Amino acid sequence: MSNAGQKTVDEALAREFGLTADEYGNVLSIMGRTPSLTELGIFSVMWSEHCSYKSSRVWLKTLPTTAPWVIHGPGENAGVVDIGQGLAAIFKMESHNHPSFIEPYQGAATGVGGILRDVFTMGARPVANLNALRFGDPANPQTRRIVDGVVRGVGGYGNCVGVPTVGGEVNFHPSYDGNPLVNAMTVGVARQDRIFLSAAAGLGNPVIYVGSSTGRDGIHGATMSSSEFDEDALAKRPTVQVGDPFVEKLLIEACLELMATDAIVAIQDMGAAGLTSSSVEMAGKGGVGIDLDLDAVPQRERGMSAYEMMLSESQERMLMVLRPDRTDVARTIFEKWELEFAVIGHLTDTGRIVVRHKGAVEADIPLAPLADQAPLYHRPTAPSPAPAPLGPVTDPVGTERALMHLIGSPDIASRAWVYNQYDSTVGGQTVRRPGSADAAIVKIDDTSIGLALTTDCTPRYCRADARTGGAQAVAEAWRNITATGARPLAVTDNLNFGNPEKPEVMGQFAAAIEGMGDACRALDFPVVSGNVSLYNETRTPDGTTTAILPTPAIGGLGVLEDVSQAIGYGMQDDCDLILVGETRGELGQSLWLREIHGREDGAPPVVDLAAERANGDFVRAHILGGDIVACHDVSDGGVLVGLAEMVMAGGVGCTLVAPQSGMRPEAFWFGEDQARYIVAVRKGETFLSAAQAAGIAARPLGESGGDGLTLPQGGTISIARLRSAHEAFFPALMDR
Amino acid sequence: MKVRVTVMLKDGVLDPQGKAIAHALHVLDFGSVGEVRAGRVIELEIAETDADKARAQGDAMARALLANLVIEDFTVEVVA
Amino acid sequence: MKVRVTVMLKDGVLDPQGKAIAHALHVLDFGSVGEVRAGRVIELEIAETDADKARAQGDAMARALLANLVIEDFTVEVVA
Amino acid sequence: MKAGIVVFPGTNRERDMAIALKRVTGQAPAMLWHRDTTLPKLDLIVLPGGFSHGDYLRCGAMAAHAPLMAEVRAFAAAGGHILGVCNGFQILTEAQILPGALLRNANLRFLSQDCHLRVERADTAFTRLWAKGDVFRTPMAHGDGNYVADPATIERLEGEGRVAFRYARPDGTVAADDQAHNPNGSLNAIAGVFSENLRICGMMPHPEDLVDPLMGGEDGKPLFAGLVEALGR
Ligand SMILES: Nc1ncnc2c1ncn2[C@@H]1O[C@H](COP(=O)(O)OP(=O)(O)O)[C@@H](O)[C@H]1O
Ligand SMILES: [Mg+2]
Repeated sequence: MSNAGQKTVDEALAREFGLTADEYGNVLSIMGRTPSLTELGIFSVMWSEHCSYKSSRVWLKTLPTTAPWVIHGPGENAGVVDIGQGLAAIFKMESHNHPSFIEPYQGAATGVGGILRDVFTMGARPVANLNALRFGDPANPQTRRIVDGVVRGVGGYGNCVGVPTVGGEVNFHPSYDGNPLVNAMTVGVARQDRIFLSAAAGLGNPVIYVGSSTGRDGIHGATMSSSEFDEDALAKRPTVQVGDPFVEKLLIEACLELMATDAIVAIQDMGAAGLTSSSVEMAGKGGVGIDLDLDAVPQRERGMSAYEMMLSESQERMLMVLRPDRTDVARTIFEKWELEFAVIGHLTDTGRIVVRHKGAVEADIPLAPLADQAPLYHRPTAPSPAPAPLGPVTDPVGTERALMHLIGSPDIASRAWVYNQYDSTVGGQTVRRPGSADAAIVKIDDTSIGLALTTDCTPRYCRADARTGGAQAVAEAWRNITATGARPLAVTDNLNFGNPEKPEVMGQFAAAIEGMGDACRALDFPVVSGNVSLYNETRTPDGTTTAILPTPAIGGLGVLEDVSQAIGYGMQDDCDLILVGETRGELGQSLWLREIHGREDGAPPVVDLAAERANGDFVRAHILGGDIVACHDVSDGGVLVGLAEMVMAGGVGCTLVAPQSGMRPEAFWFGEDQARYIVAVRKGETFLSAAQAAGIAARPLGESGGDGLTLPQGGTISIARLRSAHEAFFPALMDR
Repeated sequence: MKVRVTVMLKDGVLDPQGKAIAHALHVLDFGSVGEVRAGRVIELEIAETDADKARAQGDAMARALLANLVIEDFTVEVVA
Repeated sequence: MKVRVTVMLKDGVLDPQGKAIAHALHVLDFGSVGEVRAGRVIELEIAETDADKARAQGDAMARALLANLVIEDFTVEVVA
Repeated sequence: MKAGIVVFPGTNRERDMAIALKRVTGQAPAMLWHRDTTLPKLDLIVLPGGFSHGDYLRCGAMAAHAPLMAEVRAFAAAGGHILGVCNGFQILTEAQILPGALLRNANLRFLSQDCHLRVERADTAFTRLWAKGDVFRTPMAHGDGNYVADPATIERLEGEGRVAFRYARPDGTVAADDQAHNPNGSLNAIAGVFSENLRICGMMPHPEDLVDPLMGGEDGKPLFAGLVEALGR
């Protein structure tokens, strides 16, 4: 067997490739000989954290993944749920954190490209993108550069492929200084009877490569994203992957055109570890063997070795198994779209992957043990100490000043600077754009169906108490969907954590998953797809390592049978304003505490899942019944920030009544108690009695009207003043 | 003096733009065209009379802003 | 041969990119920078051994596609 | 009115345009492929928005050379009506069917937001359902919408009344140097122009994305309804 590489394969090289001594020992016993360089490469990427989920798998298994409306849960390229009328929503979220630190524009752009492929590979036309972003301290000079590149990259790719970017979130925290998070989510729609899976089948069937040609891009990206960053990371980086959204757009159209025929047996995008993971997974899932002939692979660069081709992460490529008699139909379609189309192999009954290049066998690996004997770790977990409850705090600034400060603070300030760089209307189906509703609403063309989409996570809660934080992230996504009138169906997740070899990080991970699972079960909101990103740490020159805040980002999807029933949070004139849900005045981990006192402590707000469900079901029923004309969930910054957001979005003011008696004003106005909604209704009395009859806590907040926000003690803040405070942060940071 | 900074993608880095231009030129019947690489050029007036100093400034500006050294290379010429 | 086509906005056409770059350079304390103009450069491999012919081809491609003569000027050099 | 929409590789707003046209005409427009060499019988050709050829090199530059563009040119010469929106406008300028060019937005960022347009004349097939001076809201979504032309061309366009739309404040006042209301920095706040015979209109914003109350309003609908009136249902 030729060993195209110059390097000797041994344990030291295996370690360089990210395998442990034990893992390498396992490779030797599976192979019964020293593997070739290409074989070692294949093992190392397939057994990397990124592809094998070796640290997370045991925990992921505990998440609820089923419901009557779930068509495909985790395990496929993306999750699939029934949205009615014979249609399915197909969606997933994925991270591109490490690449976005190295090259923010391309890192973010290729992140969007990758998640799009996961969705259209299943037969769905992508209808919406979202993006959950976490950046370092705004005061850190690097932050500005990273924000600029990431936002341009997300927009640059999404705008060009013509999928509207309709929502997302942005947080800032110093823990992300050397390790920003870029989590991209795509939602697509397909007919339920035309969903494509990746399990290969049919002895002798051709294996087809389509899309862009292969270069030496991002070799070992998968193993890199599975190890923490050190000061050498920037120097060691592989050739950065550059995205070509134009080719992606052609690939979407060509694949969907081919999918309208009966040519495809199986299809899979080439994501991390490109040709290796796609071919191994397709063959593995189908229980067949696969022979690849690398001479046939379209190549962008001269002299590429088998190792390089198998590990390249060049973008915009897909692998398909076709019915042999339909190969020409497929070729014609891809030629029309001016994309590469090459038969690079066929299926066998050997149960092995055999890779040939220039007349030599470069790899010959049994597929079953490659999958079954992939490492699986029960890593030790250490619980984080329970946060001390927040003691008494003073209010040094008063209600009005605190409000003005909060609405201009980094985590609450208007995100318009970000989402105005994203085409949110292309497709002509965007019913609610960013900044107008708690979840974006996208209509399905030619139907009355609307999808409600959101991403949520409050990492500061997760750090204080990961279990509560995990549950809160799911609950907030559910609440955001509910607040539009939609019925929450399912979630995708992106679990961003530090180094899993540290017991305290693994403890956070485990607890967050437990919390998520609790919430998903209580809310009938199963997890249908997701992604894990570990080793999000930065090693500083003095040798200390800092982990990011635990960030289990949740992407939620809900459905409206009649999209015209969707509502937003823009304040409407002449309404009574009512707060649904109980207020205890929880200031622990609140933004008020952080922004006014500079403190990040106390326990996060309690997540009462029964109350969450009861309050949400009540609110949704009254939205669909037409009683509620505007609705906003209460989250970061509490009730008063929520009211100010409604006023700014609707351009209609409000006059507020005194807070709950017996509660300090700052606790009432800025506490972040969960399970609450601010609703605007035409008939306050009727609504309040309905709430009482249903056993739902509800209290009047005031009424809408006028062109300012009038506080109970009398001061009125004009809408113009609110807006200028709200809108200043991003331009001041970015447009210097 | 006038300095010209030319910024090109590094060898091996995919150049979608160059690829698309090559394709368009073929469609326009410029069949003799092989590889095409697209880059940027930035011409800067610098208040400086010494050519070496002007070049050094161009170099510094390229590193600081004009080129993205992760994926791009640059050259600096003094043109006037 | 390798031909380089450099495309710049015509004098008198406002160059938003150049202006933004100048501003950014000033923020970065490159105070000596005056006017900045941004343009494109396209490097083309041409299957041609005669420099004059290669140049003529570059010229034809610039006119046909690479430059928009309504707003842009171009120059062609044979670089290798 | 029989309308045809030209699709180039990378075009991405053809569906939006088809939906809008169908809404006002009741019939689906013909979708035309850039490599076609003949046109069906049409009353209106639309070049829709998107990123033809990835917007690489210059927006619209490569599409302007598509085989079908020869037919589009002939259609124009024969007095046909053509609407170019966003990338379609860029293609029309690159093909020199309309004057001027579209440069990068003044702030060098892609801008996706609502803007207001003032209708500069109402005696065209595109604007007949408005009155001169009317203002309507429409989304825009582009990175290169900064209209420029040499002074002589601008003078001619202005003199001949060939400015179709200008970016304006909601009250109809125009201030070319007010970045909030002339967001991409266009000369004279020009958002759209006509050909000499007023039968070809190019514009940057997307009226086709605002023809349905569900999507936030019908402010863009008069353009399409007016075309139907002028060219027949
Ligand atoms: N990265 C982003 N991309 C697109 N839209 C975003 C992004 N970040 C925030 N948004 C949008 O800005 C609005 C405000 O965001 P946020 O305060 O996080 O909303 P909420 O508190 O309702 O979840 C929402 O409509 C959200 O979708
Ligand atoms: Mg929220």
